[in-house]
Amino acid sequence: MAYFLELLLNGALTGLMYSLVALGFVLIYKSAGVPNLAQGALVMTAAYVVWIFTSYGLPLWLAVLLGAVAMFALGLLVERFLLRRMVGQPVIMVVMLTLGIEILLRGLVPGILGAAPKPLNAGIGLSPVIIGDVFLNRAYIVGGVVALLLIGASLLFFRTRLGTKMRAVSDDHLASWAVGLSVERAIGLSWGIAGIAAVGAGTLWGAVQGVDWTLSALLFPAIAVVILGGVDSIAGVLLGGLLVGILGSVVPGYLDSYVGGSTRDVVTSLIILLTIMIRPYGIFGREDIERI
Amino acid sequence: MPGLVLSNVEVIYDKVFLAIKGVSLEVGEGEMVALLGSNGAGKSTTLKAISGLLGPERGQVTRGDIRFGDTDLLALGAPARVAAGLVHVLEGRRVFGHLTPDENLVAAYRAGSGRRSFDELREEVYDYFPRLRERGRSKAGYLSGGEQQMLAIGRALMTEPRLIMLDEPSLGLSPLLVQEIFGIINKINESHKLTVLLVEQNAAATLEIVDRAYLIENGQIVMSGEAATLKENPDVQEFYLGGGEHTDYRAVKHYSRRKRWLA
Amino acid sequence: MFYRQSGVYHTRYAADRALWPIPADRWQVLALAALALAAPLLVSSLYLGSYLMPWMIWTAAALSLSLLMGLAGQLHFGFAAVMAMGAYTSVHLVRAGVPFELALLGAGLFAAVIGTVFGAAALRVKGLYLVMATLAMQYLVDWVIVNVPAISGGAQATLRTPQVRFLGLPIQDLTSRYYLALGWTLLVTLFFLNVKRTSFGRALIAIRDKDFAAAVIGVDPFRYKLLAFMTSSFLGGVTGAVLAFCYYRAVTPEQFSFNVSIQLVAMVLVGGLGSAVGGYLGAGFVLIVPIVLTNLIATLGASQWIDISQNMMAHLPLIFYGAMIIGFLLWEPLGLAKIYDNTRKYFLVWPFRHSRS
Amino acid sequence: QDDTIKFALLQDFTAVYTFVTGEYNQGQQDYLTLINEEGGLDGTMFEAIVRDTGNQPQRGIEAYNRSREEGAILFDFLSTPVSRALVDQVIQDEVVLITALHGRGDASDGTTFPYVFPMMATYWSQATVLAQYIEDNGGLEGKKIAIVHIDSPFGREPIPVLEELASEKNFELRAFPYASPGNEQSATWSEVRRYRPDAVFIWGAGGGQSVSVREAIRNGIAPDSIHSVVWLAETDVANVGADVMTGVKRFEAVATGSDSPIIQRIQEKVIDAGKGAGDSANVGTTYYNIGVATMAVSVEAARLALEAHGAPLDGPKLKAGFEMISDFDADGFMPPVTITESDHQGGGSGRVGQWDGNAWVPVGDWGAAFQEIVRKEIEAGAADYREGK
Amino acid sequence: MSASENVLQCENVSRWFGGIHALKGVSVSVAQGQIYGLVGPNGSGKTTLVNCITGFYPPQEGRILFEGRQINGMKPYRIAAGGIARTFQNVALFRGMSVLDNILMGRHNFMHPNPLASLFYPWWARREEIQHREKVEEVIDLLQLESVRDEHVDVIPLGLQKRVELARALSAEPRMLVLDEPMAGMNQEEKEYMVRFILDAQESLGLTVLIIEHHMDVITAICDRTLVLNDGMALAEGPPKEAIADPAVVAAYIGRTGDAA
Ligand SMILES: Nc1ncnc2c1ncn2[C@@H]1O[C@H](COP(=O)(O)OP(=O)(O)OP(=O)(O)O)[C@@H](O)[C@H]1O
Ligand SMILES: Nc1ncnc2c1ncn2[C@@H]1O[C@H](COP(=O)(O)OP(=O)(O)OP(=O)(O)O)[C@@H](O)[C@H]1O
Ligand SMILES: CC(C)C[C@H](N)C(=O)O
Ligand SMILES: [Mg+2]
Ligand SMILES: [Mg+2]
Repeated sequence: MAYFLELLLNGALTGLMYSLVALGFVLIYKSAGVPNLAQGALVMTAAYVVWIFTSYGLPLWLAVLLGAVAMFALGLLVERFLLRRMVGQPVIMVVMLTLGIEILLRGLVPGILGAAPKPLNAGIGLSPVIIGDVFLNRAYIVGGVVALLLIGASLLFFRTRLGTKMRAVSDDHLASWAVGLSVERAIGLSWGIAGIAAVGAGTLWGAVQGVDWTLSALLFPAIAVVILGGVDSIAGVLLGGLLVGILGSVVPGYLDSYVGGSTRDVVTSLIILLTIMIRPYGIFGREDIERI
Repeated sequence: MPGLVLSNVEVIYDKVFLAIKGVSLEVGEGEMVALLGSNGAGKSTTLKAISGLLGPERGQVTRGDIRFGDTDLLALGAPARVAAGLVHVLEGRRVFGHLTPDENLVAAYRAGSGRRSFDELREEVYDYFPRLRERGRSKAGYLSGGEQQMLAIGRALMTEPRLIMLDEPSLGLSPLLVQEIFGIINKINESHKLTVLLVEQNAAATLEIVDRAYLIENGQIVMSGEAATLKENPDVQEFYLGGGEHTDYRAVKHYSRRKRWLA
Repeated sequence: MFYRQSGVYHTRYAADRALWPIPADRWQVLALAALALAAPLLVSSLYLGSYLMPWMIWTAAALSLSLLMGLAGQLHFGFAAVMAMGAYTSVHLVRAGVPFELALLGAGLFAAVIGTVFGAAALRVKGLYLVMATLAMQYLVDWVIVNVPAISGGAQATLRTPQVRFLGLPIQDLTSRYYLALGWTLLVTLFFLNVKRTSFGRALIAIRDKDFAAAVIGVDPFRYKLLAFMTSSFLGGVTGAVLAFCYYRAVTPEQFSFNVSIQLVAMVLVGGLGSAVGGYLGAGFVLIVPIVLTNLIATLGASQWIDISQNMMAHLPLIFYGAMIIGFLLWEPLGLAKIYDNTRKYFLVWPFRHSRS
Repeated sequence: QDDTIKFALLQDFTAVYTFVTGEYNQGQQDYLTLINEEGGLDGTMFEAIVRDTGNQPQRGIEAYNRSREEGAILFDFLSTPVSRALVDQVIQDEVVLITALHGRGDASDGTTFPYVFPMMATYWSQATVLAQYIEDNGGLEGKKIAIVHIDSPFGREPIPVLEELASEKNFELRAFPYASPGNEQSATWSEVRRYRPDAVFIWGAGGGQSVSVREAIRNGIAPDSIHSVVWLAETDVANVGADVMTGVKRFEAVATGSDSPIIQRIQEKVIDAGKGAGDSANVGTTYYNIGVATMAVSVEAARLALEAHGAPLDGPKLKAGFEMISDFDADGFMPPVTITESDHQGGGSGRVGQWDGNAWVPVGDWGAAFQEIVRKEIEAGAADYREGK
Repeated sequence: MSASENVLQCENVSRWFGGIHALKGVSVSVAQGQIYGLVGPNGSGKTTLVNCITGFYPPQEGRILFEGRQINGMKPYRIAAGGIARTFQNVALFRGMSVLDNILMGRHNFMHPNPLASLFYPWWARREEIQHREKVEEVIDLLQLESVRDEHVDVIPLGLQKRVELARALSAEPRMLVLDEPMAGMNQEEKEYMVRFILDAQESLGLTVLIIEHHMDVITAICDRTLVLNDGMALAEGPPKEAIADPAVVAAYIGRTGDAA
């Protein structure tokens, strides 16, 4: 029982850590209509940026703050130079563009800053939080709290007028232009915000595993989160993250020793597949309205 | 006093396809002007050139000049043109389907000094289109065609325009709604001195309410004049007005007819 | 100019539908085919084995995928897994004593079966969701391959390809392997071109463009989506087998990893969706340009022309690969085929500027 | 000029092995520079051809063919997949492939794989050396040992040897796989903790290793009962925290640090002369030194080959040179290596090192262990290979 | 009128979308050779009814018979194969194809598309292509589309696109043709052309036609009978002039009489 609880709780926390990565994806999708497969690379870049600042001796909070500013700027730049020209293109083109960005960042950032893993100390102690016989990962608890805060902030954001405008932009670029909404600014803003979310994810994951390009591989579990929760739903990020995390922890926790291999990726893949087959738009995702 | 002036505008799609060639037209302030023409004549293209929406379709204004008051529109991006006071209601309505009508209005509203408050504007729109008030909370994508058209116009009004361009507002609407929409357009034009540039296929109804009209064929203006004069033109009668209910469709001639456009 | 259309009239429907109605095009195709055939005499074994042959094979793969993505409009980010199926099947079949020709067929068939399973997702969803679904399936297939020693070949996860004969000829030295690859690629190309001009291809394009409108004239979208997956997977499977036997001469899971799927999509997009010429150009570009660049920069670095760290230099091809994808999408979303087409059109209508007005 | 001996170091600088390649390759290049600075082998110079393969077989093959054309006679891919993909090719082309600490362990069988040289302890030998350490410090009998590994062929590699050993020495062994790349292992370690092992082996590489160490410590496993495969180095220490990690042990194939004479020479003649191939801070790190050692052995082989067969060198001569190496330890830099025609592993020696809070210190002597079991594994693998599997 | 004379018979058809009750027990009978008009305010369920008939939104209640055979519950492509062709309210052409290929697509049911055929193009597929091409050229002739035969469909004007859609439907040799607002967005001249084509096709091919239109002049001019829907229910039925003169219809749909265009 304690074992189950431990798997459950740690899984839930891990899931929130994934939510942190997934949040950026949803923010961009919900407000720009762009499926951003470069979110993993953004997380990696953010982690490198924070690392650079700390390596100059800045305290972590300042490094994170500066990192947020830098990543926001990067998001704006991505829009200015790349996405601006993709308005009105079919989804495959946009998906591929973001993959191109992902590949580019994965080359550029480690190319300039060094490919060997860098340590990033977030000052979170190693000793677990112990409740009964359940050991909880302290770093993940911090991650979970940050994730909840960011998700809450995003929920509020989309209730504001600005948020409504950004949702309008994701719905129809041309119509947005026609009523004077700056599609460019909305997309830039959404990438900027996603960049800030990436700083959260990058710092916490970087503290856990070190900073190198493998951070960009976090995209895969993040995608499972997003598909499960619904690509445009902030609440979905939360629920999807919890489910992906819990299933990805509980199932391997019981199965792995029988299978003799790690089943976590299988679980993740199956979550993606089953969701798509059973409920294509995820738990909270919106359906496409197609009128014949 | 000139409101919108197009001189010699040429638009090329996809770098190769010349859609309009040397279009010149003028819409005076407070005037209501129609742009008539058959399918593919270049009406929508002209409007998009004015509102700056050619980009996503790989179109480009390659020649000519578009001015709105003292502003050179070609130098501005689409949102800036809206800020300058002109707004384009797109063909095919294009409401934000996943947003409620209310949110559609929010999306188009821009706060700023010297601007009216959101609530005030929204009330005005709902007074024009009481039907929208009732449907204010369901997703716009599921509204009926007429309601979507109303929403599209209402949304455009939220930008407090001085010039509104409407692209085929009656497309696919029931006769009753067509009357209603035309009535409202007329009302808006009169009560706010709002300049209107109207693209329509429904020439009969259009010529009833506009002051002047341009005829565009094959990307070129072929005729223009006061609505009353145009109505009398035999070609316009034959090709645009028809006999209304009096046309005997079963007897329509089989051979291709030629347009002469004798003015 | 080169493209004289005057004097070329089509008096029969058949001629109107010919593959290369314009003589200049016909000559170009023939000349290129002759060059490809003579290649073993013309280029060194380095270029034949490391560039020309893989280019051919990847072209076949890109065309197989282009059939699905370009014609039928079904996005597929797990095509490498399908090719892996073909490669593994062929190796296991040959090891079990099945003649190579049949093993190739078997590879295609088995890949087609698996590919159709991938296609099941396409019956539910399109666009982004299909991307995700196929991606997830790629992971599943990878996992199965790695975790089932009977497939992957035990702890080392490497299966060497046995020596084989094709139609009695031993497929051993570079030249024979090259010709086999070339032959297969030409066959795929011909097939691709023919699909585009027959009712099957039209039905695929129809479901791509408007699936409900296709249904209303009697096209069963389910059936054709599945057929599209099946056909392209069949081709992909055989291509995987050809890749294994002619190029790698061993199969390992890494040869068909997720990156390879992305690379294939990049080839199709950079080349131009649904274009045969695009298949060749895209495969060549994505495959060869990063390599050429690496070598170029290595030379420059070695001769002290540029001062660049080892680390940065190593990352340059990746940077360039990403930049290339971005560049094409931004400046010519229709890919190299469109650039080729525009050039050709330019000569077609020369000396006029616009094709219509 | 034509006599220049070309070594092709075609490695993965950008993908899976970035954690090691940079330092490793730097060590290799610096060592070759050192030899050249010292006048080469009686005037014969070395040249390193360095290229990135991104760990893709495709690019590996191209780089291989190109370097072959440029005249390289020795290849090092530092990539298991690429090396595996090219084993047949190098045997056919008769050029030397070194696969130190990666690639297929059964390539130690020199009769089956005449041109492939693992030349350092394979993962099998590493596992036995670590087991021997436990045997010497408290005994294996009755112990519970957990092997926590990345779920890939590399991670699974030591399991058969350890199982064999478990039945021979009467200890309990259980394997705990985690999904690659291993940045998230909490579920696995929850299970490990409940197993209450006396010792854990962690078998991974890169970021996954630091996660393993952290998770182990977090789950109350004493640092000094953690035993790692050779891939645990300074970056992981920095990542986990130097004091937290105090006590963790690992297998060492080569001495770490800058004290060895060979590193001193490099420091003096290469680094101080500004001819180093990279950041001088890397000199003396674990992976840098491993890189140096691979080249030290290779250059020694070249020296022997030149002595016996004369210039210009080619593949077969170099191979013969390798097989003449006997008790070579690069001035104590590494365990004595003896390569014979049948044993390309060179003895399978190593030692156990421990992090003391500041540095890696050896806690045992160079030596090999349980080679009969390793040998059996090599035989079996090689036999499979000969059958064409 | 007995059921057997009726080509199409809808009985009490109902359809919901989530909470929206789009069709509430609508019954229609269309006799052989008739042109039957379907009118009503926006959102009254006209398109939904047509979608029920052609299988896109199978009705949740009621029956639909075509030539005496029950077709509700069948997939759209089977219904199409059974002899009903249609056009769409928003033009639904295959944008990646030429006009000719679009119309050729209409021949789909008579061809044998098959990947193998493509492999053996010279012998197998080519003959078939040519056979059907002749049929298609007839339709092109009938609808005067020669001039745009080789154009890409998305560069030709909307009016012509609607004509191409009609041609595609006709080349499927249907026995019943369903048209959803074929004249939306057309001016007088184009409307007249379109009417002419519809009448020509109906006469020369002996079709039964179901047409949705908001242009009352067209409806009164060419329809034999008309059904007025309102809010998912039949409001009036009968010969067009009478049906739309019904005061309830005027109030809900027509508005000021005489102004309808
Ligand atoms: N994106 C585009 N790419 C290429 N050609 C285009 C594009 N959009 C329009 N055209 C062509 O430009 C010409 C003018 O089109 P436009 O849409 O302005 O006509 P319109 O008068 O609005 O017709 P309609 O009544 O159909 O709305 C047409 O021939 C059309 O085919
Ligand atoms: N796919 C759908 N999902 C939800 N509601 C739908 C859907 N299709 C139609 N409806 C609803 O069903 C009702 C009838 O719509 P329908 O399209 O049949 O109207 P119509 O009579 O064709 O109108 P119009 O003249 O505007 O084309 C409308 O309220 C519409 O919102
Ligand atoms: C070069 C090494 C890092 C290789 C790795 N240990 C593996 O065999 O997979
Ligand atoms: Mg238009
Ligand atoms: Mg309708």
